[in-house]
Amino acid sequence: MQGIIEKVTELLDNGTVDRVLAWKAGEFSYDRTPAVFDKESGLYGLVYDSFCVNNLSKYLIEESKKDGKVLVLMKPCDSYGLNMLIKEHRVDREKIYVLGVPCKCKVSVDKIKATGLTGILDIVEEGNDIKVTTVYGDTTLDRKDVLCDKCMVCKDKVVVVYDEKIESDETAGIEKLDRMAEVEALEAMTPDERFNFWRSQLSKCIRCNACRNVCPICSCTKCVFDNDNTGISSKANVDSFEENMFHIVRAYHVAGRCTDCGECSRVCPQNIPLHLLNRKFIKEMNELYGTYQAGTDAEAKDPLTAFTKEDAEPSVIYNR
Amino acid sequence: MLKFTSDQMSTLFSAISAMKTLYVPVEKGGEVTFGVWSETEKVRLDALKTVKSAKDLFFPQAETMMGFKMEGKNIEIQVPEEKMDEFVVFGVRACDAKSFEVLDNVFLAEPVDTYYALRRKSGIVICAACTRPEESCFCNVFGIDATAPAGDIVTWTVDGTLYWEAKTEKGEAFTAQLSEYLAEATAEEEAAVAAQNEAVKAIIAKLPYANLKVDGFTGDRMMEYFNSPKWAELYQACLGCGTCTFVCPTCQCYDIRDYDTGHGIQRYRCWDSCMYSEFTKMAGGQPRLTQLERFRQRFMHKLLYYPMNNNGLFSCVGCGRCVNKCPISMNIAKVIKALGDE
Amino acid sequence: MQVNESSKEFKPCIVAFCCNWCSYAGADLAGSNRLSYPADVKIIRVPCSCRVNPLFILRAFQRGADGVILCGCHPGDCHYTTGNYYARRRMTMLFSMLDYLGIEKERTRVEWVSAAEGAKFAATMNDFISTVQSLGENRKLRDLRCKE
Amino acid sequence: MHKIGVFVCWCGSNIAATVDVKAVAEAASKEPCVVYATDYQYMCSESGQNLIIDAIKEHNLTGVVICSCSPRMHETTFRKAAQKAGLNPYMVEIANIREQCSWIHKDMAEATAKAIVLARAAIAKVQLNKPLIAGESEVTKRCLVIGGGIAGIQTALDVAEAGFPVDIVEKKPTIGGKMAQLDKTFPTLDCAACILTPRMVEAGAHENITLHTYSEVEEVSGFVGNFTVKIRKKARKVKMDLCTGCGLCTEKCPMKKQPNEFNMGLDKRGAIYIPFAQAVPKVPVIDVEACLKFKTGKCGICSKVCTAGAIDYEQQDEIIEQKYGAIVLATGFDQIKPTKFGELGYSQYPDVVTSLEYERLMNAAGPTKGHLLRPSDGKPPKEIVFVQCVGSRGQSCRDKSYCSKVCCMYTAKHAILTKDHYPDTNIHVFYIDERTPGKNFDEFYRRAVEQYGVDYIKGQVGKVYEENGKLMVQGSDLLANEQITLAADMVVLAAAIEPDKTARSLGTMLTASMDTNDFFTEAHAKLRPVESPTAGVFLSGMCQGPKDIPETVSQAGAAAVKVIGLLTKDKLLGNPCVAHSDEMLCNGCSQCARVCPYGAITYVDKEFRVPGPKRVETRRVAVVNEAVCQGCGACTVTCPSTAMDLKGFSNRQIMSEVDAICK
Repeated sequence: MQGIIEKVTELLDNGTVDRVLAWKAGEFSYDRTPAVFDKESGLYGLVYDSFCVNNLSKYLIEESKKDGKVLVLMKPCDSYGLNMLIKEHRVDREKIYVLGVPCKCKVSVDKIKATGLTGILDIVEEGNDIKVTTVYGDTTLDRKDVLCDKCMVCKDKVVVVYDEKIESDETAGIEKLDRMAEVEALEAMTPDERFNFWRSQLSKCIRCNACRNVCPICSCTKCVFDNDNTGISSKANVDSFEENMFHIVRAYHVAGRCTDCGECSRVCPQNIPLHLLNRKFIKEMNELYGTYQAGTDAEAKDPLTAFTKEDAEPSVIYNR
Repeated sequence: MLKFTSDQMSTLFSAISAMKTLYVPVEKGGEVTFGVWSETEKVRLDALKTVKSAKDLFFPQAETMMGFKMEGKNIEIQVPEEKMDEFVVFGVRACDAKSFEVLDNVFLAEPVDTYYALRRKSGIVICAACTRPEESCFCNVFGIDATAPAGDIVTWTVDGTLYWEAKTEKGEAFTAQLSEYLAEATAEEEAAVAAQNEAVKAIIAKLPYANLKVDGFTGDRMMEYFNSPKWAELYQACLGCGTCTFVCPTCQCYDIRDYDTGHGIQRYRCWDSCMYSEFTKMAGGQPRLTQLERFRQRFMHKLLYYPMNNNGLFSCVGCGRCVNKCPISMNIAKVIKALGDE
Repeated sequence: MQVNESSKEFKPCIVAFCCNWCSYAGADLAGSNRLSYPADVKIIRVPCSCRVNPLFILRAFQRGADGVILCGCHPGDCHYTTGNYYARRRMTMLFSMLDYLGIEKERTRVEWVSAAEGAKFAATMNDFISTVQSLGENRKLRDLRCKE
Repeated sequence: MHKIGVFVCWCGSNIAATVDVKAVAEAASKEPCVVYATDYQYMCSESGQNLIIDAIKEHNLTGVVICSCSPRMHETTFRKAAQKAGLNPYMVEIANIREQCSWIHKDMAEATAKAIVLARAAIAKVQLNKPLIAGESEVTKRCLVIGGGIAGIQTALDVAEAGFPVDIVEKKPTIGGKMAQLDKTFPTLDCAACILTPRMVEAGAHENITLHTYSEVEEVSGFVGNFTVKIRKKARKVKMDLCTGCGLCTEKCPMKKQPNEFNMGLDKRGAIYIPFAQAVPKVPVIDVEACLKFKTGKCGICSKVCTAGAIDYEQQDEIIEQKYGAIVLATGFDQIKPTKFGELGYSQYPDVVTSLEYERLMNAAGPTKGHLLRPSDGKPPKEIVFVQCVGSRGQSCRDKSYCSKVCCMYTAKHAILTKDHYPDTNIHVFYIDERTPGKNFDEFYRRAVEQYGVDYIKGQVGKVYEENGKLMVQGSDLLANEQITLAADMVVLAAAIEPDKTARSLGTMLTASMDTNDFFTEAHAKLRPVESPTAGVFLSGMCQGPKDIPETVSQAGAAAVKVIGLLTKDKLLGNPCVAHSDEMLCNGCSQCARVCPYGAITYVDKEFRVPGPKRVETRRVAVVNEAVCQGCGACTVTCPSTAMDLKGFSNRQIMSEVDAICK
């Protein structure tokens, strides 16, 4: 954290950058809001800790349209999203200074609350201990038990696009889970079980669009669901079909482009496991068209804009 | 004050649902929502807040207003019936109960929104006093007593016993129908309820937002707030999603849309969000073109425009849902603090 | 799969997207050769299989289709050289997702039918119809508002 | 509000016997926007067409639906009729109630019901049709041929003979290509130079042909009929117009230590050199990497000896820009250097050579003046082992998966020529399969075996190593089912051929698609074998796939015919059913361009008004070149925002058909 502040200060002071896109501490010890700092505002409130979970890459679409250069703190998993934005010409790379920051996995306040804790007044992190003070008493939790779900299946700890990076050897000390295990569990179900599972999940959708708006890949100038000329626009799920439709189409539109950053599931107010839709596509494409990780670089053709003559036939699905 | 004589809530629920449709907080797909009670539903009275508020039952996220049946070149207009069976919603918290007042001011004022009015008339609200408030709660800021909700009937749970008090005529009448399950509480029991209420209030006083100040939001300062430079900073990270709006018990904006069914048109209304770029889009475009304006609108409405039109009643009940759910952790409490600092 | 007795009367609604150059011509050839298949199939002509947006397929199910089939030139024979290669991946992914959501995967199909394969076209349609018939009505992926 | 007319054809009894045409017309007349519906015996007949024309005029129809046979039969007929009546031809839709209804169904009620649904779908679609006008573009009557080998030369000559100007761009200092390096050609054994050089001279002298040798294509823009190409003419340091080609400078050059590319590095050339005696143009070029003048500033002998004053050390690269209507790719091939096949000892032993090197060793103008002398000690080899399929038809990463096609035949040629000149030489050939389909090919191969006694061994070589001054070739004899080791004086590897390295960058510039091996793909494998999918780009020779000289020449001629066919047109009429991008919705993400087989999509930065303090922002948006787009629609599905749509088959049009069918 101190190293980051020093580096950011240096780059602001020597004029390399004009603004800094980072996280700002909030009212509680766990709420972190993406924010832009500059020389005038100073770095007051800038924080980088276990609760800085938001993927900042999408903000660069607007930030890089502004005059001057913006420094962005870039976590490893978010850097994939930035690469996709570069690949799809959605950001102006020249106006961005990427400072890679290390990540030892983020802590989920929802998981802390899920242990039954409420009325949280303070959370202090000491090594592997998460010390929580609440109006109802104090508790210490093991950090490993309250990590964000997406961090439990972390792709890796490498910032894939950066101008400079700050390194750290610290790790969460966890054994990574199999990223596809949840998808496989669903695949193992009968179609009716799967149908019921997804109905129970997707019927919760309130069409708040948080998943879409937070997604660094869903960056359309105008979404098909907002565009009345597409014939499929809608603002609410009036029929259960629309719940399916919205999420199928969203997953399909980001298929081959989704970096699996997990923000969609994190922001869902109804905790719908939306990442399982995206991951299904990732798994299927990896298996049928070769392993591919969107955002690893800013050039590679994604699986849906490429083909080989020997590709599997669609019957691979309906004959399964 | 009455008390429920059994310790089995299902006894009460099955009694109510034998008479009317009963909505209680139930867990569906891992989240708690107001759903129709049945023996098989997982009831979650312990949940402090449902994701969507009880507003959904009176002002549903989507409802059909009318239809046009088309056959060849003929069009036939179909108007829905203005009839509804009575229903009961159990477990409404003080904040949500207060939100009905906010909504009533909008929908029951002339011209009356008949769809809403019908549901309000048909619904019996049974509140549940809070026992375990959390850090995002700040209903007290708006003068709401979490232990004394404003419903047709109010209930308190102390040591596993449910205490019951009818607050309106509708509540009295419904209580009478359940008399066989209810008995008069003793003075000691009433004292225990009062003691728990005091304890809960003491907890609320310790919560981080307990001391938010809203007195400064008065109509005479409207332009000052409108022009505040703070908005630019506050809105910065806003994603423009509708989470805050859709979990909010007092948000009441809707859009009216037509759906072509292939056999005609279904005209329905659905919640809309002032945070959306397409909000109130007209032939000439949107009135608020930037996210800053849209963001400002939401809070100006809750803290100034609405109170100015409704005798100072704020259009926020401090339920804290937006505090919990905003993807970027921006919320009305932060706005109040930031603007109040001036 | 067991064929339900009542399904014999069930008249499914089937949409077939056919590319202009091969499969639509194949369907015409089936007609010229008087090779019959049930009237439940209605063909929509598209320039190429790669023109078929998954949105169209979802739309068909929404509106009450019981089965959707996409026919295009054989891989390697696309009039536009590469269109069906893209279509192949796109449809594989769409079908995979529908299956993942628990929707009967047999309701969707892709077949490559050349302009010379009138018989194959008719046989394909007959086979697909009987598959859909045995599945019965599409209930999982339709919009009830569109039901008359 | 549309006014739609519906015309139901009986097609005699073809439709009317199974479909109740009156009922179809009656049902159609009740559909929204339909103001006129009728039926008629033969809509395609003159009186049927007149019926349509009159109805359009009388009822002011804005859209027409014909329920008839397949649109593949009479769509054009009905469009023309509509046009006669003053209606845009693209405001016509056909409901196919013959091939796809009356002919396949027997039950009248069922067929009629289906015909009504098909009519409804067409009525729904036509309401969303927009008048379309086919765009026109001019054709620049000039052709560019990239590559000056036999393929390029042949195409250029054929096009030039038809009266169109042609430019040949060749990266080497002379035209001639690989064929110029060959000794004799199979199966006739006529001398390559004897048949090639006259064509080179002809190309050099043709009034319609301009040669740009020692030049490369730098940039291509535009589209069919209207390409603009920038060509870099590299500095030869010799003035073309002054040089007489006397060659004195090349003789006097003191830096004669440079590997001679033309002879596969088997001998040396000077820093100023003419690749070979019959080069066209016969003008030397200075290799600045090797030249003493450029390295040290001293020397300048060539300049001193040149009486014509043609040497110009100051000469710089020149970029010329030219417009073309058609571009022919004739970039040819290279033979791989089999260095990855360590077991065959190519990098290790000088007497292990490639077949192209062997070709030079046999050639009278080669490093050994046509005497077969092995590179290591200049002695004539007595035992020669030929190894076929080196790097061809393999599965591993060092192999090409394809058959290089010419190796079987040229190996037989090498064997015959060697035996002809040196009958006492023993020749062994390791082969996987002998592939000799072609006129007189198998006879030729059999001559090698039967007449010349060449020892053909079915099997592969596992190892080549040196022992007692001999190259020991260890291989398997599959027919005898044994491992054998032969002692050889020379080993000749029939190394795989691959497309020229410059092909890939050209492919990118031209958006001409390539296969995984970097061969250019043809627009249709059977029906359009000499055209690239990118309109206006044609393929000639090896750049499309392995082939021998006669095949190359025929393809070159075919490409020329296609070019001539294009250049004789004054204007190109486009297909109006093309993609179109709505710039207000476009994200500029480039996904659409990635799937476009024609390179029809480009991007421009455009300023848009936006709310907020900046008022304008620059966004990258897609632009479809309507002259290039063929209307497949691949881009429309890739576009997540539906900014990209296809005219005539728009998203809304197709969805309206879906809706009508699923009603």
